[in-house]
Amino acid sequence: MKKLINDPQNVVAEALLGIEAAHPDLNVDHQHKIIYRADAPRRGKVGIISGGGSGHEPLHGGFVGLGMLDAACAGEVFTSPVPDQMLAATKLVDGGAGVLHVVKNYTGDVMNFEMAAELAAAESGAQVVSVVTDDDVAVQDSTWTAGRRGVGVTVLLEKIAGAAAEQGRSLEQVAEVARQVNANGRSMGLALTSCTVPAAGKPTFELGEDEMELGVGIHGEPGRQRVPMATAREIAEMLVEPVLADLPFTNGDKVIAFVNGLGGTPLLELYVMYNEVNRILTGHGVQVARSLVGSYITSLDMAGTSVTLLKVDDETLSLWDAPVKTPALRWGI
Amino acid sequence: MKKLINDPQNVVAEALLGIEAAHPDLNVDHQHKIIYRADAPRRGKVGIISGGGSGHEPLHGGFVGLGMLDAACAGEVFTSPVPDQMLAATKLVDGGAGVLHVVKNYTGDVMNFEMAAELAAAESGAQVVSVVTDDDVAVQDSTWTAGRRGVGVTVLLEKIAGAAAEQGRSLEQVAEVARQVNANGRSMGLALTSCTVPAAGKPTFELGEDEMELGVGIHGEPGRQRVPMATAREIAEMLVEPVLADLPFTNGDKVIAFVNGLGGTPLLELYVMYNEVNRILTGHGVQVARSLVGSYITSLDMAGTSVTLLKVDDETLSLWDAPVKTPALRWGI
Amino acid sequence: MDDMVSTAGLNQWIRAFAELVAENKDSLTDLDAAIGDGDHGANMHRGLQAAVAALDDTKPATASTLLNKVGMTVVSTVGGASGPLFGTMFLRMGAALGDTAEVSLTQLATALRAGLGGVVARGKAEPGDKTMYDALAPAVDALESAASTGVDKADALKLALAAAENGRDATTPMLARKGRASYLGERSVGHQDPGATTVALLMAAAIRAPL
Amino acid sequence: MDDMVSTAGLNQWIRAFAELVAENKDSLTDLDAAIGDGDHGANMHRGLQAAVAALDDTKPATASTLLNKVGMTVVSTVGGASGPLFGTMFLRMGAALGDTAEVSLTQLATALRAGLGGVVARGKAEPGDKTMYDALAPAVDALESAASTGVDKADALKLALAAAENGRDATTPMLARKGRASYLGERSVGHQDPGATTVALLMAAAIRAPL
Ligand SMILES: Nc1ncnc2c1ncn2[C@@H]1O[C@H](COP(=O)(O)OP(=O)(O)O)[C@@H](O)[C@H]1O
Ligand SMILES: Nc1ncnc2c1ncn2[C@@H]1O[C@H](COP(=O)(O)OP(=O)(O)O)[C@@H](O)[C@H]1O
Ligand SMILES: [Mg+2]
Ligand SMILES: [Mg+2]
Ligand SMILES: [Mg+2]
Ligand SMILES: [Mg+2]
Repeated sequence: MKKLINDPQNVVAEALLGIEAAHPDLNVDHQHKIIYRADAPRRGKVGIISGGGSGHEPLHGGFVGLGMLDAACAGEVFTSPVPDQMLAATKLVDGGAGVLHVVKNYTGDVMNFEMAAELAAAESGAQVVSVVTDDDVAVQDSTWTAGRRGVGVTVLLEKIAGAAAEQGRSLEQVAEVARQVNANGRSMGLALTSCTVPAAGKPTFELGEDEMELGVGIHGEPGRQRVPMATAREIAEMLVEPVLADLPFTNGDKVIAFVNGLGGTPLLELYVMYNEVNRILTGHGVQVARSLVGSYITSLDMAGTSVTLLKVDDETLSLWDAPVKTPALRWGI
Repeated sequence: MKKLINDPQNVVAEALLGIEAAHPDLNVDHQHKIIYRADAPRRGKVGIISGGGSGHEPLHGGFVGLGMLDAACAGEVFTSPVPDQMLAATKLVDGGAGVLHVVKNYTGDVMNFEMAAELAAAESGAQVVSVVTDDDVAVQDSTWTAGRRGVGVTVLLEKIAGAAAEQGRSLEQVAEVARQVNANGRSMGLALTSCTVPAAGKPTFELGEDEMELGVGIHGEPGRQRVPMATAREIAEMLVEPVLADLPFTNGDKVIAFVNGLGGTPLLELYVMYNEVNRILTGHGVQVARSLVGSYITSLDMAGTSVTLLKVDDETLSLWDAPVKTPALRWGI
Repeated sequence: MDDMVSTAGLNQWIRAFAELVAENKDSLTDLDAAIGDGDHGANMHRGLQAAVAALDDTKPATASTLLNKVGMTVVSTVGGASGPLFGTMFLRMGAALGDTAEVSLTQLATALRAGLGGVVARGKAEPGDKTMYDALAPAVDALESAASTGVDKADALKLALAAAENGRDATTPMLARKGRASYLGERSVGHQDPGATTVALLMAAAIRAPL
Repeated sequence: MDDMVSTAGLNQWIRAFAELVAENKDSLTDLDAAIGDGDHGANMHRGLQAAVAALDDTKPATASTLLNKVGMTVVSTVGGASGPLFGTMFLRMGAALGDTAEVSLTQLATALRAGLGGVVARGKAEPGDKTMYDALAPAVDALESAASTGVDKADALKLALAAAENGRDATTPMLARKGRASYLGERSVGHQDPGATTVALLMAAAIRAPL
């Protein structure tokens, strides 16, 4: 394992020190491993927090700031944070208008956030609403499973709900915007290589020189199937077609198209992918209203990509376009 | 080789299609492989172009836009563009106030840009001034070599000179700002793994599981020495100390500190690095006025990092802080 | 009386559980690597080390304060799925017991039943979903019936352990329907559930303590 | 007259050069991989394929238009260090020759001398820097002295080739002071320079053509 780290046990704590030093607009609560807006709580504004296991940077800490998250809780690598963290974050950002919890659909995350919400209600009286993202079409959605995983849509949701909160909307309104984003978004990912968890010291899974894992999760969870190495064009088909079919997205739909890198994939390749994705969408009569190309929800050093499509209306687009000022997404300010 | 590409020969052309599709503010001249501002030429503004071999994305194409570059010429992977490209770009962005060429110090880049400048003078009468970046302290700077390589400072220079041009300064003034940035900046890089050039299909160099290449160039050029794998703290010392000693940077200096990822290194690790870099600088009494943490000048899929320090005064800082609107760097607008 | 469990005994139980998890940390992680994300051993170990440290610090004097402290600590240090699940289990056990210095076998069975209820409330597991439920539910059943039929403490705990181990083994052929393993669908079949394995260790700890 | 070189002959020379580079593409690249960035073979091949295509298209009728076309094409398609260097060499040769359909051996030597001057003007190489200069300069010297002493064309070209090959071989022990190889410092010693190797191919092509 070759990583720019000191001690595998301290990666998250040390990265938080780095984030704190690099971003004067952000504060860090090192005890609770929380990154939060230096100006929190914002009186009268709905607070938005998220969190999850670390290793997906810039998600979530890189999305803290004006127009997006108020705080992010960092768990150990690939391990959900504990309720104390979300409770502390909730208190930090509660400006009296309530707090939205953005939770990716993993059993651990859901339960820990749930306990935090219960504690918040009991302890601080903060009003909390949780919205769970579950956009990964690689997982069969049935009552017989833990349900779909929350992946790329989480990034888009945090931006769009963040803009709604910044406008002064109520907790229920912001939560409804968030639910709509999750309902209208779908994703699928593909790995060219495994990631290596620092504490494990070796790759999570083995993948031959001629194989790819289609439908991989952002923790290196197995996907739909292992397929032979293919071209960007073929990979784009494998990812976009199931995503389109699932919602379904149809001729005339407007979307935000998000081509994401999984951490070890350079931008050059993501643009080659984006060209293919865009071509396929155009072929289906799906209109790309906005795009996002880059590594925003990653899986440590995994090489690979995911494609997220979000069906949007003008209202959602104007929330997407609203100013945002975070380490990883910034415009309009 | 596992890459998200179609044909190794077409990577650059296809990535340009992706960039064009993803960024409505940018135009692409596919014949000349030029990315340029959709609103070019800007009457009365000094135009700034740069370019070089591809594989360093977002450099340079991701820095085209308001407040930074007017155009970027994309060569084949790791191969300098040809004079025709820089000539065409010069003509595209010449708004009557002259054009600055930002050239990284590699023999090929320098000569091709030089020919382009000669052709521009002859053909279009555009006034051209070239500024060469050569900030890599890993290379001995002597009259007996091609001189130091241009690396991380190039990113900072394009931003700062871009702001000066946006203010309406003259060509000579903008060039002087650029020269000052190069004179006050130093960098050094380190590779944990080799990169793989698509056309070559195999890693450029071999590095053992316990080895790192200290002082590596952004094309996988060999560095100062091959050293045993070390911690982030030790690596930060190996990079920062030679950089500090070279200018030299001294107690009381204000700097922009730039911790860069080489393409295959995740952000989590870069923040761990930044924490160490910041600690060392603080120990030397060097004050970090601004920071930049991310993968901005890369070497395809190479895992590793580079550290760039730029000594700044308030004037330079205000140019750094000025609005910029490009795919890879954006603030204030 | 012989069939009573003192607070000191409960304290020993948690310590023995922490020991057994420490001893089996790597094999728990291997089980989780096969059908999950390979952190179950590390997760439980982190939480139980913290729980033991908390007991050292606070020396709880009653059954309920002791189990509450353990539950709180597990919730606050484990994360993932097992943190809320095992944490809630201990918290509900504590709540069921009240402020007494010792509890009867029947009360202990009742407390474990409440703990099981907490696990279900939290995780919505049903029998056969291939989770910790599948080891815990039979153990609770066994302990309850032993207590109600007057079996003595040592034998009752052996019956509970045997039931937990049977339940644990029965998870192997199951198809996972909860937690991370459910993403694997058919491919989860043939692997023993890590959480159920930890439940068997909890029952083994009651004998090792001894309770 | 026998010692004159026709435009058709120059045309053949460039084609033979392109052939030789194509045949040696991989070994040129290997030489460059050892002390540079491993693209010299691909660079020159790309440029010379384009030059041949340009000659097919435009069928230049004079020595100067032909060499100009080759120079322009090399500059416009190669990139890197060798594009401007070889391109400028051909451009300066063209400029030196003027609008004639055939040139004497002396004129050819003068043109190559001008080409060498272009390489130096562009790249500032000095003797012993371990570059293409170290093969080209001795070849020009040899051709000039052969032409001035009245050696016939075929023998003069053989002398030029031998000088180029000696110059090429002499680059092996040199320490690079120009181009990418200079980053290697001491480690550049013991490797043959790729650009010098290409110059030897250019001279060999004059014989293969034949000029
Ligand atoms: N919904 C659930 N109900 C009951 N137990 C569950 C549930 N989901 C997961 N588990 C248990 O949790 C165990 C996994 O715990 P652990 O690996 O620590 O957490 P994570 O899955 O978050 O990494 C599984 O083996 C299973 O026994
Ligand atoms: N300054 C220079 N003057 C003369 N020749 C040079 C100079 N720099 C490099 N060369 C020649 O160019 C060759 C390398 O060309 P090439 O690999 O195509 O370009 P690059 O170095 O840009 O990849 C070297 O082998 C050397 O002969
Ligand atoms: Mg986990
Ligand atoms: Mg090159
Ligand atoms: Mg697990
Ligand atoms: Mg080369």
